[in-house]
Amino acid sequence: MSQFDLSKLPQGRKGFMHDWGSDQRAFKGVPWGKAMMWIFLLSDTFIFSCFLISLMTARASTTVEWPYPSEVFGLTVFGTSVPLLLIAIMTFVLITSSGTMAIAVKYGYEKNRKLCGWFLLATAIGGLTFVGMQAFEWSKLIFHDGVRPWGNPFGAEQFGAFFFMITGFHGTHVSIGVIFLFIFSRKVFRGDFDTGRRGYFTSMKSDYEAIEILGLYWHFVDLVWVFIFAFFYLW
Amino acid sequence: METDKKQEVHTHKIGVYLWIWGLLFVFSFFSYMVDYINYQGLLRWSLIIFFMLVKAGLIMAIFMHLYWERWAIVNVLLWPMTAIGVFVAIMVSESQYTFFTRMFYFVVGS
Amino acid sequence: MFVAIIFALIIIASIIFHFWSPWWWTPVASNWGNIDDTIILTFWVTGAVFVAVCLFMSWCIWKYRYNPDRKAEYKPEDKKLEFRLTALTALGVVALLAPGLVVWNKYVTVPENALKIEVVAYQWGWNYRLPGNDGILGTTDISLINDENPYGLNPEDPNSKDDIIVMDADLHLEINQPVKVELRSYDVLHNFYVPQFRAKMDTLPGIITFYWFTPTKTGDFEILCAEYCGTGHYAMRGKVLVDDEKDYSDWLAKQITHEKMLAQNKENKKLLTAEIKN
Amino acid sequence: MNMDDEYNNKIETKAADSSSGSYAPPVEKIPAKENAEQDLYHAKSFWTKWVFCQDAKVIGVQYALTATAIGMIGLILSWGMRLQLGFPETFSFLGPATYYQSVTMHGMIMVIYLLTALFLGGFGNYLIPLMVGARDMVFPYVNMVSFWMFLVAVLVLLASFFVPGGPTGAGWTLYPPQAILPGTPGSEMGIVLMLVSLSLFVIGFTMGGLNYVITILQSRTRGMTLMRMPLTIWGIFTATILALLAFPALLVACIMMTLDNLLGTSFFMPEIFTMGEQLGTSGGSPILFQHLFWFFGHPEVYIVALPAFGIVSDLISVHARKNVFGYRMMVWAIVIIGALSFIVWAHHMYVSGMNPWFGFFFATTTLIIAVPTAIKVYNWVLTLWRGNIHLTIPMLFSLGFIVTFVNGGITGLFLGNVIIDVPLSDTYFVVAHFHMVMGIAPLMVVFGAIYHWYPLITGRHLNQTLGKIHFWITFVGAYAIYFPMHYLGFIGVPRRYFEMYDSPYMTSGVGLNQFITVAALIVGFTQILFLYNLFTSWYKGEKSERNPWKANSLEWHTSDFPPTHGNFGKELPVVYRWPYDFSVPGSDKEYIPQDVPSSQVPTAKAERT
Repeated sequence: MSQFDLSKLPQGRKGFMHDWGSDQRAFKGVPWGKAMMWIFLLSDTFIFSCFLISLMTARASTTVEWPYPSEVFGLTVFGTSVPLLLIAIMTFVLITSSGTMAIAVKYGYEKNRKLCGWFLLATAIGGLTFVGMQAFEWSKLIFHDGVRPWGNPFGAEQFGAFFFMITGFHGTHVSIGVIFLFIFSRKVFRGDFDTGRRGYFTSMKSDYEAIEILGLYWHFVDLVWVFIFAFFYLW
Repeated sequence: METDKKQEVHTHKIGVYLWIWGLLFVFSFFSYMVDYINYQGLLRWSLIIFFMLVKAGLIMAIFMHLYWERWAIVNVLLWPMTAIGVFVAIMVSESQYTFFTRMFYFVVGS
Repeated sequence: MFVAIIFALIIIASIIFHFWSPWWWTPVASNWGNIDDTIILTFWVTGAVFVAVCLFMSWCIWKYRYNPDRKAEYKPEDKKLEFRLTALTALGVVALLAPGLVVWNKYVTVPENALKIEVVAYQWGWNYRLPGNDGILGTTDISLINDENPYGLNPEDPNSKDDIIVMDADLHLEINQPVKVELRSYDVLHNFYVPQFRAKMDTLPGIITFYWFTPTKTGDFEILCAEYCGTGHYAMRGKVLVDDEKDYSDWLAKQITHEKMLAQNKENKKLLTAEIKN
Repeated sequence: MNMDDEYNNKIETKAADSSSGSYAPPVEKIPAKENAEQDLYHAKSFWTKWVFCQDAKVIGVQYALTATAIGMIGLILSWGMRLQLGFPETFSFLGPATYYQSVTMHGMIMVIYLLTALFLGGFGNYLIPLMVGARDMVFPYVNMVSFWMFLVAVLVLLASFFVPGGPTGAGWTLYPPQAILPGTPGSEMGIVLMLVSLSLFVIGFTMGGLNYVITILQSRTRGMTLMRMPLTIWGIFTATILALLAFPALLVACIMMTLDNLLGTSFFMPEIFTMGEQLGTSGGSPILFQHLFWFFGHPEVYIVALPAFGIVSDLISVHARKNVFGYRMMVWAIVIIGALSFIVWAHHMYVSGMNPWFGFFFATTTLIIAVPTAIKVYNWVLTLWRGNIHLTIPMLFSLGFIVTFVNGGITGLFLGNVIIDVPLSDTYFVVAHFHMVMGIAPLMVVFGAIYHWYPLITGRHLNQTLGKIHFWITFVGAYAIYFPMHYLGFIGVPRRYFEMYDSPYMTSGVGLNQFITVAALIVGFTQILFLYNLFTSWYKGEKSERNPWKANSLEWHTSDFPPTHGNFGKELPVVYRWPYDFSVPGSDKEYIPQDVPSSQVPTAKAERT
């Protein structure tokens, strides 16, 4: 029931004035759930920002040497030590899953049930791989290198604490995303979004816009990783 | 609701996503190379932050479709970052001050 | 009518309370009379606003009380009036802020000739350290604290040797001698606060904080901890005595340097272990 | 005056208007519908109707009752503190540990679990959908979960009273390292439960907060532009945005302190020597916690204050029968205050030992906030000016709010000005200031709002006589408590002292302290009278007619009174004007509700909104 055409509305700065001065919706053409996800992500951005700001503060104010991440996270392959190898692969995997997610969203809007479902599933598997590699990295750090939240052999105490806390919080986000990706891919294959089947908990009708909302979340997780990669691993 | 209209707004050729996907790899590779080649100092910082912002911008603009959204929502999402910016600036100054007093007054490196 | 009168009376009672109540700050005993002046200025400006707004409100309640025959005025806005009020408020704010910042600038700029002393706070009490003849305090570290070296002073720092230790005793200061207080804490947050000096600052573990003042009156003053520091917070008090020149140098002569204290403590320990062996 | 009937029949009138061709009204452009009819879950059983309910109105009442219940505990804790301060050594059950635990729990309960939950969870849920003309919140299910998270947070908080060591006694600011070191009461389990409870509160609040924001942004009815929203909604809206962006800092601080406590990390813990030995921590920064805490904590002040600002504007306007003076300025002031509140946080830390040069920046930003705030005060008073003031109970409370808020606001100018803060910080001046400005002033609004909207919620009025007694004792009593308390601060009495000090200049305050204690007990017990009124009037109160205050905003113009699930009848109302068309010149009607088209009031002067 769209009575108005978005492209006919003024654009840019004028559009901004128009939308905020209008009735009913400030975000024209943005469904409720998507607007809600955006605002949630804004709030979540503040959480991650506070984590990273705390990391920066601790790191800049400690008088003890901060461990050099490229060595700590290096892997030895065929006798040569490659810095940050695992992290590079993890980044690769996460970006790949972000790409498949973007395509899944595209097919979601085209109501292409099969392709949308397969790409969602691919994304979920990418996310799962990422979490698995993170688990490997954690266990290597804990059991092999002896890094603990309360101390580590390389230098400043906060190194381990911030590492586990920030990557843990990010990993939790990824894991939640993976769970939802699996659920949603099942829903897509079952055709919930075509039939508008009602949700088990919310008893609201399913709609393909849910795929885009999940997509926003997934891309955000990727976005956060970009910052963690820069501030924790490369700094 | 509104599905007919949304399709025209949000559906893009698959090539766009593949392009961005490729670019993200390239920039990730560059920032990885900064570490591999072992640049240090200001060059390292500015390169890392530059690549980080480019990647973040691409993800937000294309993957999250912010480029196609109206200004009404884009502004709402970006302006609050100034508060984060102020917070970062203050904490940079604060941690340098803490570091300075610690270096000055305490036995360091014992 | 009744309501308007009561509101007006509350305002008038506040004014009367302000001028007639016996509760007011203690006479200032440091150079920070400037702070009092800033407060007084703020009092007059904001007090005038408070009284004006509230009395105007009371008057409105009386004058425009409900009358079925009258219609309220319809006035969505009055740009001129609003602009004037904004400008006036902005002016008032500048008038309050500018002198405040000037005094703050003084507060954070320590004069060259200030005597640097250290105040060490712990749960729940105060210790002090004076720099000795060289005028420099030696560096410290928490990990160096032990029975012999209760301040955690760095024995390898030559500046620490002549530092004067004032432990479990009152602090003495010389009148008209600017003092820079460097604040250190062993455990949690505290705050070194003498109401008569007006100045205060938190002490934190892991960092040194400071402020400065010049005592301008001789006498005994009480030190209060002004940052909550646990169950004994309210009991964390100390005493600072401001002496004239002679009394101060007499007191100073009786104090012990860090080097001597270390030697003494070692001696005591030896005696103690000897006793235990016997 | 049977104007109510006139407006209640407006739907018929509208129909008649269009059919009779005798007079051609100006054609009103009604915008096209952008929102589809909302899909609502209608309750099928007692449980889904009253307990696990998805109706924002019921959720609002649930929030309000829970907040009130925990708030009563906060009130009782304050009695213990006041008894100790007024009459030390008389009550043996109060030791220093108990005292500090009371201080801490009182502070945290009142700020977070009472005021934040009541204004946003309570009033927000009840009023937002009604006032913007929506059927319900955009995601009723998430909204319901939000309340249950809040309830769990409250229960976890209550549980901390029963664990070994008792609840935390670290002060409501929970500053580490002291909060998690043995010198502080409740440093074993109490602090952990407090941090967990706060985290749950933040998660629960985020669920609700997203609903409030998106309902206001995306689910308004036709014709309801942002500049036609009642100021109540503006206040709650801005406060919710602040909360969504400020609570993350609290959550992060809570997580990090929990790890410091349970795992022995050193986020906030530098090298520490306590109880005769060195802890294993190193290199952390206690000031980092303070920055995080106040990055949340200062917006939190406005999270409580802005809804109060908004609601009081509406109360004054309705009961003075006059439009809010300078509505646009009021809106902008709310938005500017909200935005600025993110860059003033360190004014709570002037004497914390942070980089001393921050004083200049934060004093300046803080005092800039005084300008929009002052404008709001002027506009409230100018709304009264030339109004036609009904001295109803909501109006009385609003007047009480103005006095206490102006008083607390100007003492804020003292504390915001960095150098004046030096002698006054951590003294009773601060205690008096924040109780006046974010304790008493918002509570005045809460009470006024309850007397105002009680008829809408229950269909009955609260007892007026009890209400008047309640107002006068609460207002005069609270003023008598906190106004003199500033002077204790001038003397130099530090806050959070279990016993007042025995120096001669401080013992002069003993009589004052006893007076404050007696006044506090009287005011406290009066609230029981209010609760009695609240519960008995529910079934015994005088029946209210529709729209008893003759207000314009949409919540009074629902098809059922009190409104039922779905809020409005078959059609959502269409809004044609701002909610402040009182005493409009050119119209014989005393007030014109928002959903009355100008064709019905052709001669009325129209405010461009």
